[in-house]
This record gives sequence, structure tokens and C-alpha cells, in this order.
Amino acid sequence: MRICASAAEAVAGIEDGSTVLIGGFGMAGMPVALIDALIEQGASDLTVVSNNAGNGDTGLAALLAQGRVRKMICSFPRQHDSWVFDGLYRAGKIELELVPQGNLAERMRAAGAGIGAFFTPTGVGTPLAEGKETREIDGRTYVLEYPIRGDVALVGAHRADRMGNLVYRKTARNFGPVMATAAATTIAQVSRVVETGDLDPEAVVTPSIYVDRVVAV
Amino acid sequence: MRICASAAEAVAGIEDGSTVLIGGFGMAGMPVALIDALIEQGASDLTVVSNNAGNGDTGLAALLAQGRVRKMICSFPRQHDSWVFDGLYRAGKIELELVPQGNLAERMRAAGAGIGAFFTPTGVGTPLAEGKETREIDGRTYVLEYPIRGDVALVGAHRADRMGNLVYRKTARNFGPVMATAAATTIAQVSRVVETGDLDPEAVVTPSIYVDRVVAV
Amino acid sequence: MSLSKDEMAARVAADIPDGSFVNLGIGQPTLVADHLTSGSGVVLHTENGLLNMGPAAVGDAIDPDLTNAGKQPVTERPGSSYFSSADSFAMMRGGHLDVCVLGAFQVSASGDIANWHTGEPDAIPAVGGAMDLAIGAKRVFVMMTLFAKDGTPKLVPSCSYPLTGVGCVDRVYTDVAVFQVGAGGVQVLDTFGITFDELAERLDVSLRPA
Amino acid sequence: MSLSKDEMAARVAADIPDGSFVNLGIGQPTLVADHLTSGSGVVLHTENGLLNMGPAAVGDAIDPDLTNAGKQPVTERPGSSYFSSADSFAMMRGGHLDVCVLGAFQVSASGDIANWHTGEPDAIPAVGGAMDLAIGAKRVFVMMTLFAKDGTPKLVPSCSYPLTGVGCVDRVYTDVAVFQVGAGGVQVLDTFGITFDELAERLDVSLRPA
Repeated sequence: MRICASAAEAVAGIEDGSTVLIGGFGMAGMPVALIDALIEQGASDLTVVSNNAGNGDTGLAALLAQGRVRKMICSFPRQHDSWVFDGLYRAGKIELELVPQGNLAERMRAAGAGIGAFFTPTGVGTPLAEGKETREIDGRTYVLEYPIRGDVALVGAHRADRMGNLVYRKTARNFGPVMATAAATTIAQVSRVVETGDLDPEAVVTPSIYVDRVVAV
Repeated sequence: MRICASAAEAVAGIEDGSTVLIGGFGMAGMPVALIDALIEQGASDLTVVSNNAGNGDTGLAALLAQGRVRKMICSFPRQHDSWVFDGLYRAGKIELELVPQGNLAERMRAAGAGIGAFFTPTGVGTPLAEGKETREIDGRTYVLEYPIRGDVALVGAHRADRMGNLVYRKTARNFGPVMATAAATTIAQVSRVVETGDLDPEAVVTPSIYVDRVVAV
Repeated sequence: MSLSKDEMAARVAADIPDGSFVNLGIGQPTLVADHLTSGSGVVLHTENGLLNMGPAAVGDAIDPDLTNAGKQPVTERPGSSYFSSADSFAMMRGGHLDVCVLGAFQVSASGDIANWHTGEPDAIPAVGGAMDLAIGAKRVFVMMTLFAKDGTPKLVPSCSYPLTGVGCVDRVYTDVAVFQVGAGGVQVLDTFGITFDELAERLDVSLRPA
Repeated sequence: MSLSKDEMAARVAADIPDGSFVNLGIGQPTLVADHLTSGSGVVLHTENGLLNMGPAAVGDAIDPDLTNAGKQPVTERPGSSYFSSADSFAMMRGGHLDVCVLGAFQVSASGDIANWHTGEPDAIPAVGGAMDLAIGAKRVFVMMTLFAKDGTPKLVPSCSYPLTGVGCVDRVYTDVAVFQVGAGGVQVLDTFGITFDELAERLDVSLRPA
């Protein structure tokens, strides 16, 4: 675990072609400073996994606008201010894998938890399960889904201690904790780094083992 | 959610033949008052799911000694003070399903999370996976495991509020949170019930939706 | 007289048992919250990670870190809890919510729902938590007008729009009638300004009276 | 001179990189903690739900709600975190621990481990977290005497005891030698009071020198 002096230092080394998990639900929990640093950093041909596909012209939308994302894996790209994604998608310039939100979370949970695949009831009988293996278990039909692993996770949290333990704030928690478990390298932006021992061990949401780099912004 | 006046009231209605999930790792988190009340209550022919199979002559061991448990599902029945289980097992008076501890937790997690089955790497190639479906995924072999659902969960927590939100204390947390999600009826014993609003919403471990009855002991 | 959106929301709210754990989908179903009495003990869930959500936030109470699934600022009530998206969808998928109220483009007689995609080729597809909600809650209520603007019914023998979930809807609350749907077929539970026979004539599904 | 248990533990500790997240199995592996320097930054995990476990608790520090996987009272260090068994085993199974140290009855040349059941018909079988630990950590170290009391080797061509995990052990630390095992066969990394040739004679597996 390393406390970084800048967002640029935190995102250093992200390679072209990486799968990048980006936290946030709309703007809540979105690690904007890390995304801005990733734009500066220059990695391209990325696969981005995030619940939405960017808002307005900043953050994830700006990364998309620069043509740096080959594929989006998300549940809800269509928002009132998602014109950047919409344009790229309609122009055939970005690939989209649409995943029901719960399957998106559970597939990352599986990656983090060492589960090889799981049978979920979500999506059964819908176009999003087409071509996938299904099975009836105890009278209910399930579809088999596989893990989504990240090379990198960019997570927006509230506080970190110097070991990398994280706590979040209200509904900005959303995808941060599961993404932190699912990536080879997890990078967190927080509003403040506190001393080790200052977070209540009963209330830590992301244990330090999941966090590789932290930057306060 | 009901705050019960006594452990007897809390365990009322548990039926013969029920599957009962019982929290605790050794004595830490063991809901002793609820188990004692279950002994009084009289339900028999039970399947009990718990990490261990009772210590000494009290609590779960006393329930076993009364011949009320048809089957134990656990990971570690053999302890230095597990003579009650040992005797029943050697006499062929109790059925044992031995499950690796992580699969035990994950199978209850699947029950609570609506997952129909999952591929786990734990136990592959060992006697505990014999006869089970296996599959190679991305070069690794996994075994398919199914959910364990409880009719009732008996959980030992630290504090509840009047809505049923729970927090735990240190490693006494162990199986409580996952069992609370996996049973049709979850009954928690706590050391104190506090007013609604007195627990930090960021630090609640078991949200109120999972809790049906609470008793302070 | 047919019901206004607000009256529909009140009708849905009246059918939610006290003490239920409820998720209200984005759009019209959000109105249901306004008709739940404070004494009902109904606890609202929002899938972005909060149980016991309060009403919309206004003024100084607006906090960008506290929104509902529609990304609108909301408040928390005493006794709330926050959790991750993985835990939130485990809660939904695991069948712990008592009731979920969803909007829909179409519902079939057997309880299939289509509410995420019109099927138009140039539409940007977006599903969010709709499929998880549709299959997760113990009871799924749909709230919609019974007829599209061009007069075609939205309660249909079989959905023509892409499905959200199969056989998962229990009740359909519309401006002119309330229906029970599912494996047992369609039963008319209530009508507003329309007769059973008129309904039977305008819909392409077999109806049973209440 | 062959190593004492304490010397074996010190030898294992010396091979654990600074800053590692480590699980020490119950029994002998617990001794390794005594040889990790405070400056090493090694963080200990206990599968009953604690990261950054401290040393054994004594006197007033004993708390029945704070134990290790062996159910012995322990302490927490600053920067620790508590989590449920489901989360703890997700952490293990997901490959997040850098090193796990286990005891064993037998280890095979290809890295299979048997450490949960002697196979005796009247034994009460008990597995606990052994199978999860064996397959979960990035590197699995085994700590055991090389020979049973009757002189039979415990590093074997193929385990005769029921397996805990297949092909998962990286290193075997014994009183007389340290071995690298796995798909590449067995390499002798270190010896204590025994020669390579003596080892090769007493073991039924092919050995490569370091």
C-alpha cells in the first residue's frame, strides 16, 4: 500500500488494453480526480466497467470523448446527460456489453471472491441472457454468469487510514467496495487520509488488503 | 420485526423438522440464550447448521444431547470439548454433512443472495467434493455447490436498534451476518436494544430487513 | 372516472401492507412514497445502497453523496443503513423485499414484464436494476396507464417489447383498472370509470371478475 | 543440526516478504508470528474475521469475543478490520492473501496437501478452513517434520491420506530441509544437519539441488 502525493502518481503505470473498473453511481462515488489523471496519463484501448457511461463532458465522459475506451461494460449508459457515450455508440465507435446492475455487481463480487461462475435468476428469458447457459434448479430457471476482473479499480471513498482501510459516505459507497476486491490493483481517491487506528475496525468497509494506492484529493 | 420480552418468546413456533442456522465460532457469537430457549421449546428432528458441533455440555451440545438434532451441517465438529457430538456420531445417532468452512459460508450467502448454485475451487479433488459436478473454467477446476437455506437463524449480535438493525462485536461477528440473510426467520439475541437512530447507518452490519425478532439477554 | 397518476399512486400505496420493505422504481412509482402514511412502518429501499430512505432532499439537505436510484437527492430516516451495490442487489435477488413497484411498457397476462427497451434499433439500451427488481421482490406491482397514447393496450397476451422478467408480476395498477396477473390468468380486481365488459372488449386477454 | 520447531518457524518467517498479508494455520504455524519483526509490516489474517491480528491476549486483555481460528484469545492491532465469515472466506478464496502457512500430514511432490483427516475409520472428520486456505493464498507454505515418528517420510510421491487440496503447496519447511514443490518437481533449497544424498536416499521422490 502506498499513499500517493498526487492523482498522477496514483494512476501511473496503467497499461493500454487494461480493464478498468470505475466506481460511482451517477456522480456519487465517482473518482473524478483519478479519471482526470488517467486522461492525462494516456492509457488507451481500455475496457471500462462502470454502472453508467459518463455524465456531461467531464470525468468518464471526457475519457470516452478522447476515444480511449474500446468497450464499456455497464448497466445504464442512457442518461439525460450521456451525450458523449450516445454519440460514440450510434457511430459504432464503442462496444457495449449491457449487464443488469445486480449481475454486474455479482460478477465483480465473484471475481473478488474466487467464484468461477454462478447461476443467477436475473435476466432469464430476456435478450440479455440470450445464448447463455441456463439451468433449472429447484423449479426455478437460472442463467450462468462469469466473473468480471479488473486490471485496475478506481474507487472514490471517504476516508482511508495509512494502511489503506477505507470507509465510504452514504450512497457514494455503491460499487466501490466490490470493485476494490475485483481488481489486481485498486486505487482509491479519498477526501482525507487519517492515522492508522483512527478508523473504527468494526466500521471499516474495505479492509486494507484490497487497497494498493491511496491519494487524498 | 418484534422485540421479544424473553428468549422463550423469541423462539416460539420453531417447528419439528426445521433447519436451524446457529451462529458462532466456538463460543464467540454463539446465541446461548436462544439455544437454551430452543431446548425448552421442544422442537425436534432438527437439521442444525453451525461451524462447530457444540462445546462441553451446554448450549448446542445440550441440544444434541437431548437427541433433538437429526443432522449436523458443519465444518469442524471435532474440538477438545465436543464429546457430546463425538458420542452421538460414533453411535450412529446423528448424521454429519461436513462442509469446508468457506463453502459453508458461501452456500448460506448464496441462499440469502438468490444465487442458485456456484462454482467454487474449494474442495476440488478431495473427498468432500466426491460425486459433485465439476467444471474447468479458465484453466482451473471448480466444484458446483448449492445454497443452504434455514427455516430459522439464531444469531448472537452485540446491539440491535428497535427496527432490528444489528451490529456485532469483534470476531463474534463471524457467521451471524450471513446466517441472518439465509433464513426465513432470523432471531437475534443481543446484549442491549438501543433506540432507533442510535446506530451509525454507515456501521450497521445486518440491515433490519434481515431480522424478524430480537431479544436482549 | 379514471384515476390520475396521484390517485394511482394512492391506490398502490393502499395495497402495501404496513411494515413492508419496499422498492419504488424510478419515474411514476416514486409517487407512491407520498401516499405511505408515517405510521405504516413501510421501509423504503433504494438499490444504490440504502435501506429506510426518506423523502426527497431540498435546500441545505441536498447532499451529492445521498441519492436515490434516479440520482435525485434524498434523505435518510432514523434506523437506516448503507451498503454496497453487491450487498444491495443480493438483498433484492434474495427475495427479501416484500413489494417492488415498477413502471412498464407492457405486461403480459402471465406476468411477464417489458420495461427497459422499446426495441427500436437506434435506442441506446439501458437496463439498470430493472431485471433484478422484476425477479427479486416477493410481490411485483406494476403501475402504468392501461392504454398507450394510440389506444393500444399495454396489458397483452404476450409482450412484443424485449422482456425484463418472465412471470414475475403480481398486480397491475392502471388508470382504469387493477388486475391480478400470473399463472392463474387475469382477474379484474377494481375498475375506475369503465365496466368489466368494456375492459373485456378493449383488451386481447381473457378476464375474470373479482 | 536439525531445526527445532522455533527455528523452523524463524526460517519460515524469514521467507515472508515485508508487507505481506499472511494467514498462519492453527498449531505449529502460529509460532511463525513470534519471528515476524514489528518493522516487517506483515499483516496477519484470521479466518474467523479479522485482519491485522495482534499477539495472544493475556490477563485483562482476554476478551471472549476476540479469538483466532484456534479459538485462543488474541488482540487487535491499530488499523485492523472485522468482517463476517462470508467476507473472510471470500478474501481467502479470491487469492488476496500473499502467504498462508499450514501444517500437514503429507505433501506430495506435485504440491498436493493432506492435513485434515488421517483416514482412520473411527476418526471424527473435521476440516474447518483448511481446504479454503490450501487453495486460496497466492503462496502456500507447509511447516512439518519431514519424517513421522516411525520414520516414514511425509514428503511423498502421492498422498495416501485424504487430500486437502491439489497442487497448491509451494514450499515445504521441515526440521531437516526446505523444499520447493509443484509442477516442476521437488527442489531442495536448504538442508539442516543432513546431506542432499542422505535426503535423496530417505525420500521416495526425485530431488533437484538448489
